[in-house]
Amino acid sequence: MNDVAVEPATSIDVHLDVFEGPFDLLLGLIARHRLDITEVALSTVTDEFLAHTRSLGRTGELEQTSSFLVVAATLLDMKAARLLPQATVEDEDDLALLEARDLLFARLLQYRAFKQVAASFGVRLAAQQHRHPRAVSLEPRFAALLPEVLISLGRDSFAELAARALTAKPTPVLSLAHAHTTTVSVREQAALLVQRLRRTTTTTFRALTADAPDTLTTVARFLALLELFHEGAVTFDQADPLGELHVRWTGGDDDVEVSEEFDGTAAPHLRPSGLAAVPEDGSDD
Amino acid sequence: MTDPPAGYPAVDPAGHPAGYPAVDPELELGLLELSPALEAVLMVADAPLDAPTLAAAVAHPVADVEAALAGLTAGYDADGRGFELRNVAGGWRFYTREAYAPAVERFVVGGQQARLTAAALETLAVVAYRQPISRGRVSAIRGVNVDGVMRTLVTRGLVGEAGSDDEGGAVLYRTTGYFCERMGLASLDELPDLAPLLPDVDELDGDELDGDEPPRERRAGAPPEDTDG
Amino acid sequence: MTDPPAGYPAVDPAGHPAGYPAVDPELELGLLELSPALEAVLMVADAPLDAPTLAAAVAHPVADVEAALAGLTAGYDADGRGFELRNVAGGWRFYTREAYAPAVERFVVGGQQARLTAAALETLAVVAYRQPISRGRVSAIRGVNVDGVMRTLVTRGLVGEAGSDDEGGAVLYRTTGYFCERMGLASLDELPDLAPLLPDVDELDGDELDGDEPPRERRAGAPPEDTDG
Repeated sequence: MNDVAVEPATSIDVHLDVFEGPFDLLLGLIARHRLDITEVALSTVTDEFLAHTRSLGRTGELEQTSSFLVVAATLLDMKAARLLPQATVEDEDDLALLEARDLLFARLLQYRAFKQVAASFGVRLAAQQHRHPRAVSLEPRFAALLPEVLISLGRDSFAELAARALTAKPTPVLSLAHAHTTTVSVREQAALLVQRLRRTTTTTFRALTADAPDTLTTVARFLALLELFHEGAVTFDQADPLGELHVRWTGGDDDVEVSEEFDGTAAPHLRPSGLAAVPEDGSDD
Repeated sequence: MTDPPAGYPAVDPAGHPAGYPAVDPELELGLLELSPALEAVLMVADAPLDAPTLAAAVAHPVADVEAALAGLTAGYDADGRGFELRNVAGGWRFYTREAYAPAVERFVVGGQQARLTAAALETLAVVAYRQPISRGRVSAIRGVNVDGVMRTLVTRGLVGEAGSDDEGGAVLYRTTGYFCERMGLASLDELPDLAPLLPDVDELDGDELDGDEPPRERRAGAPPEDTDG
Repeated sequence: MTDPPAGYPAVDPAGHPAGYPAVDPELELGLLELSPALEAVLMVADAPLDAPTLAAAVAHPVADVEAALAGLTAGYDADGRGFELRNVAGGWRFYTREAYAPAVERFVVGGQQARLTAAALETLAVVAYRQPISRGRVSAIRGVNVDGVMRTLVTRGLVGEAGSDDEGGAVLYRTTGYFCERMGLASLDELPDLAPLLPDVDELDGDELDGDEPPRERRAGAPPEDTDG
């Protein structure tokens, strides 16, 4: 049982190695820039956030990356939206983007609130620890009067209790049940998109993701597309305000190298997080 | 038995004459003096005792017992005793006073609890304010898997299982009485209000906030809820 | 710190001015008030403590401690508290006052004490399957301090001492015949085998199982030899 000190009440200075998930990291980055939680703040730290998500891959903790990807996708979404012609909200996708943005803000604020009360819990627990409850053995004259002990457990339950106590990490039976270890590589998805875009030149995001077998693949393609945009290999366009997002290939015939930004080198695949290997923050045990 | 013994405060929240509940002198025959009887019982207890339990032991009405407990508590405070009587987790128990912790801790060695990590504290805070709650929902709020941390909290006795979700059958968690004890709370009602820390979120559907069904996030494919099946 | 807090008797058997031992005001700086500090230490003490032990805890001279103890004893008596401070065989300890024994007895036999708490049951289960075992190891396995719970189990006669550790000399505990009786077991052999209930041993990181155990026993994941035969 390691004894990691309780963080101080204002604990938002960032040690990137010990962040507690994507919200924690985002809050930390925003605090480091001394910003309030605003859209500007989010865009300011988007690159740093992505850089960190990338480094997660490098350190072989890619299992953790998927929870970061959810946040990364929204951040990139927001960034991409700012690159597009401004218009009023009509389209379903844009509504979804606004919704995702608001949700991200709300969850950040919620997380921050819990982080604050958690710090106050820590302070309180530490203070309370110096008030010691009386717990002494009964004076012998009273001990003799104690009624017979009632052990309400049968022997099997008793054994189970012992097993639980002796097992620090019970195997997560339920999560193993649907553990099919699919992995999705952003790089591979990018290669696939390049192939298709070269063939059709113009298409839509909807079409490009229509055959995605799962949501993780959709995310990977989305990220791949943004990478390609970054490389100048595609442009985005909307025929009418907030219409379908059109993707146009501008990359020519040269090879387009999609960086390993999201895949990392140590563990080049994204894994859905519903599996057994969900990030553990078990710094506790 | 008309005068209370010296040393008991002449304070009585219930408005009785002198720190002791008003009992008809006739009826009082055979009854134990309430305040010292309570002191005696509390002295042998190794857990917080609630007023009804104490009332049964001292054979006085619960309301009188409650008044006497308040009187004792105030008296120990006023006298600056090295111990105090505290109402924690729904019951009363003797504790050492914090100011004398240096002496107590020189004497009690090895009694220190390992401190909780930031991860454990955050998880505990979420459970405390959103109970009963599944691990998946705590994960969604914290953005990380909480299985290991939840297990630690259960092992430490701060959190316990509280049945399962109606829909998915996920195990629900709640804080325990021991949590209140450790926090020095009489009940969960004493937790500070979370609302002032949560500006502007009321526009959002609470369910979405808890990460249960955020459509966008679903699409993104990563909420860890399904871990607990 | 010239006036004693209210509630302390202005009686001082040692002849000091006002219930407190005479301490040079210069030296007193940074010292804890003696009487309440003693009350605090005595409140958590399970066994009678002699004056030198108390003096070490409160960091005051032994003579002053003795005077203060006498003062406290006299004060509790004069106030008619439900508890008293008794000097038994050279040591001091809080006891309930005889006059209130009926209330304490009603509490003790009142049924509250018949059932074991969840913490006590779990500790008992660990002792039953890993005996003989030290308190430290039970603590490491459960992740919490088990001193109080182990004391309860010993008081209840379910667990007893069984010699001491070869290395550190820590006291070892085992279950008693009374435990078997209460569990309805003819002998410990009748405890169900733990092996099928434990996950595959290879998957377990021993360090997480219980901090300080030797690897051999940790890996075994089964009751110790003397239990199964």
